[in-house]
Amino acid sequence: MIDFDLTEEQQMIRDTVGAFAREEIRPAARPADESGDIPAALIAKIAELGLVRGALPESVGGDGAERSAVTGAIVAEELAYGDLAIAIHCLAPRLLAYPILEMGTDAQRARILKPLAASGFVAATAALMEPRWDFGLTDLQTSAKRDGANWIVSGAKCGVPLAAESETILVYAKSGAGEGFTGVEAFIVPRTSAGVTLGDREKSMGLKALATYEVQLKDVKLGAEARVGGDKGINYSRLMSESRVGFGAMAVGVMRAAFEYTRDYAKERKAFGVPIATKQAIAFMIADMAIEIDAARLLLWEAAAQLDKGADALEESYLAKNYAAASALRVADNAVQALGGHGYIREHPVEMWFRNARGFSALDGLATV
Amino acid sequence: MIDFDLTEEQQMIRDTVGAFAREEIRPAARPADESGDIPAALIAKIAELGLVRGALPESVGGDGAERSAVTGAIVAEELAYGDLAIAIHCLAPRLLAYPILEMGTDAQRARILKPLAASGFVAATAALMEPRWDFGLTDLQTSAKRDGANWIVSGAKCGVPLAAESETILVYAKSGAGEGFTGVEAFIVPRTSAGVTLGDREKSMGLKALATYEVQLKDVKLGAEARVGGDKGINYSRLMSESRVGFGAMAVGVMRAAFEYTRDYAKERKAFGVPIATKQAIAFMIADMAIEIDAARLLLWEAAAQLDKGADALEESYLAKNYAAASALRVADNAVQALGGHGYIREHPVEMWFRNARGFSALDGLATV
Amino acid sequence: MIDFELEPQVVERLKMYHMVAENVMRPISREYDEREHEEPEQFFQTMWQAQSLADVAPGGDLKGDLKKDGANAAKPSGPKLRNLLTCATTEELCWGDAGLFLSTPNSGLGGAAVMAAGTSEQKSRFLKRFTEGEPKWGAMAITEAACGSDSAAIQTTATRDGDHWVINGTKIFCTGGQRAVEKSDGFVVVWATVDKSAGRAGIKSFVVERGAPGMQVSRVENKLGIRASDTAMIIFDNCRVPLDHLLGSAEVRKDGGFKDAMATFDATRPIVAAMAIGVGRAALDFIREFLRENHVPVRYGISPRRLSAIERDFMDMEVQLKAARLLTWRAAWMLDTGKRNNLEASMAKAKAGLVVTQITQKAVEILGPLGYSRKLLVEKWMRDAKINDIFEGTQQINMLIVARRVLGYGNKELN
Amino acid sequence: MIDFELEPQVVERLKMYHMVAENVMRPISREYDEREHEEPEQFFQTMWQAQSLADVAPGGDLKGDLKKDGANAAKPSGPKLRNLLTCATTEELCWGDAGLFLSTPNSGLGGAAVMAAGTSEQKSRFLKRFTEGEPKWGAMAITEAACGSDSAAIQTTATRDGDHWVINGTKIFCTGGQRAVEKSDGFVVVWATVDKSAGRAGIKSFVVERGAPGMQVSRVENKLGIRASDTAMIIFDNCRVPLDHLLGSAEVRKDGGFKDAMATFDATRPIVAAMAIGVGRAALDFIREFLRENHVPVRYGISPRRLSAIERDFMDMEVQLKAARLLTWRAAWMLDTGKRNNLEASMAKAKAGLVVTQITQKAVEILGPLGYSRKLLVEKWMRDAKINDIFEGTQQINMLIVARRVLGYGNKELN
Repeated sequence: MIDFDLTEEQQMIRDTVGAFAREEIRPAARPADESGDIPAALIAKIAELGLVRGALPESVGGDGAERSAVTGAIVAEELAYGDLAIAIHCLAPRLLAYPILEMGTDAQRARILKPLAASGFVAATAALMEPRWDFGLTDLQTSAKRDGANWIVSGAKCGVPLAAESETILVYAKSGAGEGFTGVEAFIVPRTSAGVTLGDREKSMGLKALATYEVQLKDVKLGAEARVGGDKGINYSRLMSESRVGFGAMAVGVMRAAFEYTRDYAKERKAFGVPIATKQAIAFMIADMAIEIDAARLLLWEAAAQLDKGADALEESYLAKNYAAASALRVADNAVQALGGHGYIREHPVEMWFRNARGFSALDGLATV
Repeated sequence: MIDFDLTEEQQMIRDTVGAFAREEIRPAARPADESGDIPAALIAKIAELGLVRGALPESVGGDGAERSAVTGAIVAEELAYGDLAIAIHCLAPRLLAYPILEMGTDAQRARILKPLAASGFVAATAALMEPRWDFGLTDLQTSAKRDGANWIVSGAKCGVPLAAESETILVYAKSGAGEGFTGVEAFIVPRTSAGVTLGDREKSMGLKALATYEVQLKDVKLGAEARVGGDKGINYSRLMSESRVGFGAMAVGVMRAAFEYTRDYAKERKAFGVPIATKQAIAFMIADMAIEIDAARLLLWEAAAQLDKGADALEESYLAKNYAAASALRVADNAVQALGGHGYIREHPVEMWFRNARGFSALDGLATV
Repeated sequence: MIDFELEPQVVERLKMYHMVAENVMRPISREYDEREHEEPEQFFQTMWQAQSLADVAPGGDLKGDLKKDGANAAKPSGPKLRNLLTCATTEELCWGDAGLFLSTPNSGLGGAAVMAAGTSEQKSRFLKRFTEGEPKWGAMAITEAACGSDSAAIQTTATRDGDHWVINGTKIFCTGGQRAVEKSDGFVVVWATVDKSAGRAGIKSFVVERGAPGMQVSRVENKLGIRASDTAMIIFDNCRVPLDHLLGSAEVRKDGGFKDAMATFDATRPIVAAMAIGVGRAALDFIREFLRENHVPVRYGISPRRLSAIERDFMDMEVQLKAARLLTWRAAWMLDTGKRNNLEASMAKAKAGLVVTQITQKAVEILGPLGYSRKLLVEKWMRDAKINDIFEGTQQINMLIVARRVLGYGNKELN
Repeated sequence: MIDFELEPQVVERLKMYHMVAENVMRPISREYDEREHEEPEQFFQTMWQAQSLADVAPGGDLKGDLKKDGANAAKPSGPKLRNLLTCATTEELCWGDAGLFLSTPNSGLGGAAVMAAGTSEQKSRFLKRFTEGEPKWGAMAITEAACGSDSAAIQTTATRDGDHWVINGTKIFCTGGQRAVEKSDGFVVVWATVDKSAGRAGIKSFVVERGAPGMQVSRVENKLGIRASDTAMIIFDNCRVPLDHLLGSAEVRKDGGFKDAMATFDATRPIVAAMAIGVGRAALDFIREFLRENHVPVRYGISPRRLSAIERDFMDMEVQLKAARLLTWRAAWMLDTGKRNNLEASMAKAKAGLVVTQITQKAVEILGPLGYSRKLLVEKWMRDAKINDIFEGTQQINMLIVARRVLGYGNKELN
């Protein structure tokens, strides 16, 4: 039955996280972007929202709340509405937790999820991207070879958030033949494993507050228990769809931030004696932002609803994420344009949203639902 | 030495042809589009301008004027500014004349150009396109095989203007191996040759006044004298560059027609008590048209100037023509949009320009300079 | 709970509409594009007899209201999703042929106006005819030569003379106008002002039936596309209609008249958006099949930097159409669930009108010389699509409405 | 006769500029993007000493004027193509680094204003300094907090007090302002009104030199890009300058003052467009080379329906840049040949600002994770490029000017 309304619970979550994003995260965004550091106190405060622990089973100390991709998309949008770097940082533990929650063995769930359910922020992450211009989810070059009962994982990863402070990194690697999304496994890799080397913290155009790293894996020896899902392995395609929906939803959050700021600025700012918002060139820009935000969100929610029904949603999530990425750049670019010279200086946040927005098409695997 | 000015002679030609296009061709455009016929009297009148005969040598009865791609681009733009279908029709004989003028043997020049230099309109044409969705100039499938001293040409052509009334059709065919623009020859084919079959007149979205045909060639036997340029053959790449510049220049003419009509309409037409041209949404559309017209024209003139210096101008003409084709569609589409409901009815010419403009990216080989 | 999937029963029902589109409309699609101004009688009869199909009129399932007939399209998902269902069925039929869809004999926009502004007595009096007898059409006459997008600037007047209203003025771009008042016992709903000094509030709508004295169809337009549909200019020269042909109340109130009239746009814009989407999907489906036959892969999930130009174009066409559909369904759903959808209706119309114009133009381009030929219907879809960016409020008008709503401006501040 | 090819001598000379861009600017490009607000002293000295390079100031070759020195850049193609040559050299240097280009010690926009509005006595008096001694900068102060694109709304006042003008007001976004009046013996040309009641006609420009009492640089902006260039806020609090620091005539005439001031835009907009093109070409050249190394073909002449997405993107980037350059050169050439270029200058600025923003954004996208990294300069070029769509008249302002000119409207009818 067609329904465009969120459940009451989802509305409550949206309002709570949204208010927190506006009041707590947004004010910290610029300082964090300039300094490259997110205040530990803020991270701890966000952790209290239980965004990671929430969906973990009570058996491991979680809240046992039902996990929903739609709800996940809402949370991702609201946090990114506050700040993208802080949103990715605080949700990073999900990159390890959710694949194991969904596809791990009981033993893996018990072993890995328990610490993540602890109170306070517990860093964890996953390594997916590889440092190539044409990197794609369907052509991983990091390899996993069987060595008796064990695995040998080798390759180079990049854009791994929080790698330096995470005990455990979930590493995606190609284990076998197969086209597209087949033949890929996820491995639970202790950061201190022999053969794992972290590069210096990466420097990017945007996301400056988010600590990401290159991770080199040289003949990393792992036991059978490291393979997520044991002999069953993982449904890589579905995990990537969840990733796209999460990251795409964050793009919507950034768009919304840029839209609201531009709308309010354009009503205040006067040129030739009238608010610039009364000029069609600016007004239509703002109308376009509003339309693109709703369009991207609906596309992502459609993919999320598919995931919640158990489908892979490969096509839906791919199209929706790419759409959101392109729209976010256009919206942020127009936000800078609408503010003119004021959009170009760091006194206003729009230039930061512009730099962050460009990341959505360049990056992958930084979020999930 | 950088110069953005036309020569005095070019300015004179532009003004003469432009005035003729405005006063004689434009009024005939709509009736011709509706009926599918161009009045013979008009064609004869245009022929008097000597646009074909002009560049032919005096030895064959031409005016022996210097041929210039820039001048050719100017003429193409001005005629198309009047009407695209009529412009292509009246310049079609160049499709046969110019390749032979430029690359033919003395014998071929004498034989073919003489009749074309006669007074009045003498139909002639060339067959380049082939009826495939992904047809490209670099992958002709019409073949030319040696048969002793003769040639056997076979294949299917489409979009051949005036084929039914032309004595001679210049047929492009792949004779040998070779990538890209190599291995292609042009053959002088009498329409009545055995194996040449014309299909019914083609029906297209636009260019309704232009008679084009599919032409089937089944083992058409041709003597050595039919091969343009004799043993030297042709410089196919250069001929195609000339073709792109000519067709691209026609796109500029269509853009200019749409721009001027929209500009004048928008200053007349009132909504909410003021001319719609005073609204930024419409005004910026019109400004964009003006910019795209100049941008496309300058790109085409650059390619034309390269041709006049003897270069192939492959890259320049390819980029310029594709740019002009895309711009023409956008400009014509916006013209319909700016006129609103009035743009959608055939009482105004913009819907015709919209249909014609879409042809620039779909079609090839209909013009030359 | 978020769910954008139609129920199985609805999907089943849509298949029926799709069959009609494919087997009844497509076979004559080219014919009535070429034979402009001719009447597809056979088609009219077929659609008229298929009652439940004729239900698909802008404004929704009128017979459902009139006959209190539970067995109507909207039933499966409850009558309250009628507008959404109308959008879905409209998309299917316009996938077949948008021009023929607009010429389908039913109460049309005229019916929508009666539904929006008429009393229940007027609804049954004026709409009953669409449930019986020969095919009939209902049309709406708003636009005038001097007012395109500016509906408030209407010059046509209605002055009371005893027990009649006397209407004077000329209306243009009246969709189905000739069929409504010359070729059938239908009617046209005419917008006219009863009090110029009152501005918008003075604008009322009047039902003018076939044969009303002083009404004359003075011309039918030749068009770029949707040629099977007639677009009429109608002259009202001291045209007299009974008093009770004024829809709703004759009283001139600030919040009355024009507001009702405008309210019909909130219902019709999603439907026009759905029309656009139907045309766009026709092109998209054709290209999808064409690429498959020509072994051009469409590889979802790979690096965007590894796509071919056509592959990326196709994906962009696909997602843009999806986006437009979701915006459209949302606007219709809001109406169905009693939410104000003025903003969302204009969002849907603006997006759908624009992207479908682009999708159909791209489809022609992808097919090269084949796309430009009238041998295929793709070029026709490009011509048909363009109207959706123009009528029921141009792209610019809808963007203006969206901008006003998100900026909190009235038409004084932003125009 | 149509000819868009530079002469061999000019091409040779441009190679020199290119060497400077490649060997002097590129090596420190990232460093002074990261070390915002720090001074590349070595670079200043190099550029200052290379007289002929320092010539590249918006407004053209000032020394050429002052020293009547025939041996200047413009010589080969005759001094009358000076603006065109300035565009060509500007493109080369901005290919190196737009931020460093803007921080090059020279008379800059301030010099351009003196050239446009000053008497010949003022030209030599104020500009001589740029031919001798330590590096100096000239800047222009127009924008105020309350007037962005709207130069006519200037609030800063200049009132005569005996043999001085007393200036009061605050200017923002003054490029090179700090270096001009705090870090060197340069000057800033300040726009102020001597008679508010006279509107535009009352606006005059004043040369304010380092150390003028009452002038203070109150802040230097942190920016998205062009970080090597300082963007200052300058407060004028009863700032006193001698009477002969008013450029041109003090008389308030309808056709005077503001017109002169605006006229400088006709000279500077093509140069800003050329800046944009330099940045865009940096990205284009990088991608061309990158694709070659990665064996991604760029096949000119094949069916557009056979292109890869990246191949088509690259070709589009290339042709858009070419189009912007031709429009820019034309605008400069018109100025050089004594033609009014107000329309063409805005066309060039609008086109170049927009396409270079898009080209650099696309370049980052093509490179994926590499493009987003600060290991490469591409992301910097995307940040630098954006300013070109904003300063010297935003995209919107320039489109407005183009629209007015082609529609024959003044700023009353179209605004």
